[in-house]
Amino acid sequence: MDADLIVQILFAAIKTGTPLLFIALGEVICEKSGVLNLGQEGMMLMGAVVGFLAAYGSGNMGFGILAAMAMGSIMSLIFAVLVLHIGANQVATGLALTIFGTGLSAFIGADFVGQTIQGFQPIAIPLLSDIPYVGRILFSHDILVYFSFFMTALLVYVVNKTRIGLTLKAVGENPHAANAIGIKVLRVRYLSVMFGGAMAGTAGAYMSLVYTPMWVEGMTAGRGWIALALVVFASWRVGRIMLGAYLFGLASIMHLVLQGLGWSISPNLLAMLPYVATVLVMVIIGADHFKEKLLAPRSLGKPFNPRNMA
Amino acid sequence: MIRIQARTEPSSLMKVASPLLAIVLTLIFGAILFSAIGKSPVQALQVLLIAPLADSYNIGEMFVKMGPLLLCAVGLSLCYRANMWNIGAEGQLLAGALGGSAMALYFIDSESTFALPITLLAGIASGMIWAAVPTFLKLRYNSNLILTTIMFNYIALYLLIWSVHGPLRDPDGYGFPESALFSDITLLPTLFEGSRIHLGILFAVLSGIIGWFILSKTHLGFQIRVFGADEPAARYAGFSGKKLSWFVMLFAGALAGLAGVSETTGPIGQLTPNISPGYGYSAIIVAYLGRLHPIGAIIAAAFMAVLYMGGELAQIEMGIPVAVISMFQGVLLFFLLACDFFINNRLSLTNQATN
Amino acid sequence: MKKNNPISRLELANITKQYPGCLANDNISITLMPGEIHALLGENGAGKSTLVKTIYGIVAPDKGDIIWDGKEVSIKSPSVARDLGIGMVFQHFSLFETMTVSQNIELCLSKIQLNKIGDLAKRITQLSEEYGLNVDPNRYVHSLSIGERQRVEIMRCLVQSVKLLILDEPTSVLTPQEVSGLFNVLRTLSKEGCSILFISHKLHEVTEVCHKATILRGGKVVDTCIPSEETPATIAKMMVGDLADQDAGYSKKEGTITVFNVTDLSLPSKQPFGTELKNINFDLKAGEILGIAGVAGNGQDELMAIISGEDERNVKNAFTLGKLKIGHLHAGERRQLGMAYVPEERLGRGAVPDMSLTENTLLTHSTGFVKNGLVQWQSIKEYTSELISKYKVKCHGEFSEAQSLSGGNLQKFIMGREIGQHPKVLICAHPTWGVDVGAALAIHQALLELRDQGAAILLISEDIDELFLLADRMAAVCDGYLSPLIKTEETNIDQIGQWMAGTFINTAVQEAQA
Amino acid sequence: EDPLKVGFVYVGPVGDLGWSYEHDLGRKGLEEFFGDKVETTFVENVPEGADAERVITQLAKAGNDLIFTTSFGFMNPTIKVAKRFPNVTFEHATGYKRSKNVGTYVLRTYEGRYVSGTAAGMMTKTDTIGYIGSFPIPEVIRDINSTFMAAKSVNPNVKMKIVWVNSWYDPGKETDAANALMDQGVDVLIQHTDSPAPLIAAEKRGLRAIGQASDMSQFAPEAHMFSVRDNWSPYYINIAKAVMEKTWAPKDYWGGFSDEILTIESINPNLPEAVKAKINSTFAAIKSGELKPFTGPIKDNKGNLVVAAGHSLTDVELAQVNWYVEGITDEIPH
Ligand SMILES: Nc1ncnc2c1ncn2[C@@H]1O[C@H](COP(=O)(O)OP(=O)(O)OP(=O)(O)O)[C@@H](O)[C@H]1O
Ligand SMILES: Nc1ncnc2c1ncn2[C@@H]1O[C@H](COP(=O)(O)OP(=O)(O)OP(=O)(O)O)[C@@H](O)[C@H]1O
Ligand SMILES: [Mg+2]
Ligand SMILES: [Mg+2]
Repeated sequence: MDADLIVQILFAAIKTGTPLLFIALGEVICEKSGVLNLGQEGMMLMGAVVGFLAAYGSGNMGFGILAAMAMGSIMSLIFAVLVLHIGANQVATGLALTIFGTGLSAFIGADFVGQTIQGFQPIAIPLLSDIPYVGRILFSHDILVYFSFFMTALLVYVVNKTRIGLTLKAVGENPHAANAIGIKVLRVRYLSVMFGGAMAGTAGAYMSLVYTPMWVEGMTAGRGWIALALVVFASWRVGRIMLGAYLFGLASIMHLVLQGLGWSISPNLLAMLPYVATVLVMVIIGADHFKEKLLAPRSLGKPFNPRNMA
Repeated sequence: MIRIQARTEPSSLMKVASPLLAIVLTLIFGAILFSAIGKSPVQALQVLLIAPLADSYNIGEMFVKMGPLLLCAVGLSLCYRANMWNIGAEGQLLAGALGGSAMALYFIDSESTFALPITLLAGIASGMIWAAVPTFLKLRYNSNLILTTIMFNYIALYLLIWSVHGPLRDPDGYGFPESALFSDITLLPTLFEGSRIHLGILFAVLSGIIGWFILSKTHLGFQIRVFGADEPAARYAGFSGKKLSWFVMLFAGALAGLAGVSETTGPIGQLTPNISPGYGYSAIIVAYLGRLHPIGAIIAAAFMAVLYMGGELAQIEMGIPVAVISMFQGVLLFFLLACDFFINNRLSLTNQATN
Repeated sequence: MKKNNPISRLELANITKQYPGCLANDNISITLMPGEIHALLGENGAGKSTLVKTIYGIVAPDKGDIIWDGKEVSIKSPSVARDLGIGMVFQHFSLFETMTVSQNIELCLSKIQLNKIGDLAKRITQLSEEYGLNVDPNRYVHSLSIGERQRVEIMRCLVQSVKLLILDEPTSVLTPQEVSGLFNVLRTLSKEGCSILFISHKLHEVTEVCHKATILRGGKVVDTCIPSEETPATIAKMMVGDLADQDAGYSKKEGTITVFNVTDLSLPSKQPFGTELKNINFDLKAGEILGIAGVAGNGQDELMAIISGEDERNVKNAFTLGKLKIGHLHAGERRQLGMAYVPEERLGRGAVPDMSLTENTLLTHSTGFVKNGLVQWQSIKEYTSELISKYKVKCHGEFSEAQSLSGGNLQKFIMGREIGQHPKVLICAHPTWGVDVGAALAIHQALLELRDQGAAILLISEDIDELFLLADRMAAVCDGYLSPLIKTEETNIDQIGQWMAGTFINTAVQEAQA
Repeated sequence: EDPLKVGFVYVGPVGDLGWSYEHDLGRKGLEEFFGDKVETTFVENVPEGADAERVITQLAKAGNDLIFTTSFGFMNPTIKVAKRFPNVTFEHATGYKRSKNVGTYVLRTYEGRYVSGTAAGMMTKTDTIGYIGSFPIPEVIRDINSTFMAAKSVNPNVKMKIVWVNSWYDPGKETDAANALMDQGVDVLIQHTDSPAPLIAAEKRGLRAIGQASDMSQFAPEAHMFSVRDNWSPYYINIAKAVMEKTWAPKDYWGGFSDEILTIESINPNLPEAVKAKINSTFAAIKSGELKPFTGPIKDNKGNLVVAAGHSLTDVELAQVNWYVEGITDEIPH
């Protein structure tokens, strides 16, 4: 393998990892507030289809992305109402959201399967993209990839350095205590869940507007689930999510690259790679019980009703 | 004004009524949706719910569809009762189909009367193995069961595809990714002439009854219920969480495996890359709709089977896209979860203003 | 104090709060002056916490007005309360363990307040010296002791210069020595004009610091008094009405043979912020009650969990029951050998909330009720109704769900269930916590009866008075260490209080090293 | 007289712009040709498992006289249902099992692939062409060989890289595969999958690709060289006519350039004249029967002589190709 090929592969890993990065950034905020949303796949598909339709109809890509974000948030709002207000089981509601989103997106998008649009063109950032190797890996992407860099940096800052981050952590650790000191727990959770929805919608739009760019039923192909695993992998740290997303991106294109290089391993077995890698990662992370308990938001998955204070 | 009030005791009426109410609400949602896309809601609902039961062939097909859903749902009901979030019925089903088919192909020239039972056992064992690995990883390495079981669904799928392209491919099949047709000796007997209802359906109903018996009559079932409802109490009482986790997961894996092998040795008759149109995922909804009660699952599975077939018929007769079905499933689950709110709460009329 | 001062700090008028099936506050009216330390007294469940939560905006009252500094206000949420200048220290702390002290405090402050304060850490250190609170702003809360955590809670109120400080049972988690430190802070605050609403069950404390007291019973104000003019006994009379003759001491007994022995038990904590058990040794004799005192969070939960087997780690030779090593057995097997437990948490641990009493009997009592793996529901049902009538458990019947019972009645049921298995050893935590006087009496009697039948009882409690009442021998835990054992007659509250604060630890460590 | 009722079973969505889309165009062509003498119904997205048999049954029960099942996985269900409905005529695409009332039909896609290979061999500057495979079934293996032999005939230095994506239609994966190939020096892409994604990927990089199954020129105005289009309607019309006239008999039909079931569409004007000319001449030679791609001597990549000199593979032999020709360095995977 020559350096050029490695550069290309890393470039592709970033591209492939970007939708994972978006969803995982949204989900980590959601989980930091104590809510486990398994509806990623459904929100992402809805974002993909609505983003595509909006961009297709208006001819404006930016509008497509905004529409996808809005759709993701609306989907997550359904989840939020059921889970936060009605107190429904988070696991079951999340699954329902995924099933619903899968069906609804296929339904809405049926007439648009196979249509394509002109996706975003890559923008090489002046100067930065001239850095040898790194420039081509990092700074010759399309605008959504830069947006994902920006969001990661923003969230690393917000989560670690600001009061918003502190509040989020408080709500996720102990919602009763947070409520007692005057934090509006449900409001924080609503916003977090909806932020998660918006990011999942963005991830969907990335799939249908940039990556392919077209709409296909079920085009997210399980990325939502991998992103959930990524959050565990990153032990709820924003910075590490980026690293994880790119590693997973790499794992999911590696089997194609290796085939091209003439490896004669069954493509079916190679295609298992990202899933097997996910399991291995979870085993490695989980093996340290103590650490995981320390890092996971303590109220994750547990309902909170401000009127039932202990 | 109308106000939400917590009930002093959960309503046992609502526990039963909630799924029914959810179904009614889903149908209303459906009617509105069909009107919106310019289809007659009355006709659509007729095609969706009545037509699948219109003649004996269709009723038979409903049972065929119900079998794998029910087998998976009974296992999942027990898992969820024990708070084991097994989303892996799909993978366990595929593993069962794969393992069972390998055995059926081994018996392809056999005359042995044990061929069928051994094939079924191979399917069951494969499903159990596929459930066992995530269980082990959870208990030993604390890995998230939801995620590992989902990953195992994908891994099982690729393993299955690999097998039909490789070791299990029909040598006389012109290289197409399918196994040879199984010999009659390893096919599940059909129960009625002219229909596809096979022995697997009986297994499914039986599994519902066994599941019910375990949960309500045995000490083991009691421990499962306690473990799921209140883990600290189970630990306090000295019930072994590990043992219970293993039991429900292996039970679910066995049933899902049986579902898989019953599909390949039943209506399909060979191993193909497309064994399941997502039975393992739909079974999650069936389990919930059946109130995580194995007998409830029987009714819920029948309903879901009707909905599936109705979706096919609606496409043939009215040109309604099949995606409607998974949308309905999602909506149904939403409504069900929302209606469950009223098990512990009620609406009351008050003439007093609240602050 | 008379109502000659024109403006009261806080006035509650006819506060009423109805919970499903329970009228928690019934037309309560109270007035609080600036600088006044006001005690809120009453039995468990009298409605004290509900009332203060109303003031703090956590509970919305059904009826009634709150007047703050002469103006009617509506306190919709804790943030409104904080803005008015109301601070509260909860019965169960509301700190974030994974954050530092100053982060915890920062979260309670608005942007404006933060800006006004400037350097928060400096301010904390400064206040800390001023009031003698000794709080380090940079430490993580999980590394703090219970007493220190409470000081953080108080500090949270101090940094925003509260005008009313509410303390809900602040002393139940403190050693006697820490309590006097707290009182000094309260007196200082009072002198500065801060009003204090103080909830406690410890009447001598009330007579010591409070200017005024309001006594609640069944959600109603039944009396008010000037504590300095009363004695604990007279206040108790007001609190419980005619039932106040429970103080009869019980005779102490000496145990016979050792039935249960703990040898060199050392165990790191399983939970991130738990307590490590350090070289614990004791023996438990047939026919005695061994009491273990200690402030919550000093290893009691861990000790109980490892003895019961809920903590599944193998401690090989640490436990001996009779002549049998049982440290490697599962919880279920230990039960089979004659161990029984009454946990602190009765709903959710001792009983499954949404299961019937019949099912809750089966929870721990399966001997004789399970044949070939099948449950004999009929016989359990009959046995359960016997339990209900024997222990006078108030409920609709054996089919009632556990969560529909009041705390005391559920506790009687659990006691009955465990005693009904004729255990050789009973481990019992906080048996009367949150239980009313009548039920407490019944529970005490049941324990003593079991002791007299020859069972060995380990009684873990935070309530020193109860321990002195029931225990034949006593010890205290602190930071995972167990103090020496001593006969109850040979010790006093002062010594046990010292032990709870850990004065024995140095000797314990030396002994261990020897 | 009653119209002839014709049912179609599709494995994918009609909007996939590939396989199912072309079958549906065939159905529309049928309707157009016969007007109200036919009545057609279709079911899309039919999974190839146990449900297929029911869907085919439902179509038969609904009174269809002729049913086309258009994916390989429908083979055994079609045979089973046909047994129960002896008066209904069934036509199954790409399979090999026939019976009294089941015929099969298949495309000589290798003919189109030979043209693709020729053009790719001429166009590649890196001497590396890329092939995106779906599943390693005989049709695809055959086409890979055809492509490579054609490329080699015009460019002796040519190499071919093959990537399998395990799907007929997965734009995401097809994009990844296209990029992985282009990263490794491929500058002409040939795809045996149905979405236009590889063309779009090639367009982005200024490289070349060839459309599959339908006319895909719109997706990549610059990159698109030409499309090899499946054109089902002549066949569907013939079969319907035969059923109406009661002359239908089960056959194993192989259709290619010569009967216009397979066509070359939208040759990009931006191609060099020589390439355009070669495309047209190769097409004409195959169409006339003058050029038969699988004519010996052909050696496989292990050195065995698999087609004797002078022999052209028969249809039955073509259906069983399970080797790579000499020069392909990969092995056929499982
Ligand atoms: N995309 C990025 N841009 C800039 N800095 C980054 C980026 N990703 C990670 N970092 C750096 O990595 C460090 C680790 O990030 P991370 O979010 O894991 O913070 P943490 O403090 O370790 O964990 P926690 O979020 O749990 O407090 C950050 O301090 C940040 O400086
Ligand atoms: N959220 C709630 N829902 C229903 N009932 C409640 C709720 N909170 C409290 N109660 C009931 O209201 C009554 C008053 O409770 P409260 O907590 O105010 O008592 P308290 O005087 O503080 O008791 P303690 O001394 O045990 O702290 C009790 O009977 C309690 O069971
Ligand atoms: Mg209280
Ligand atoms: Mg109390």
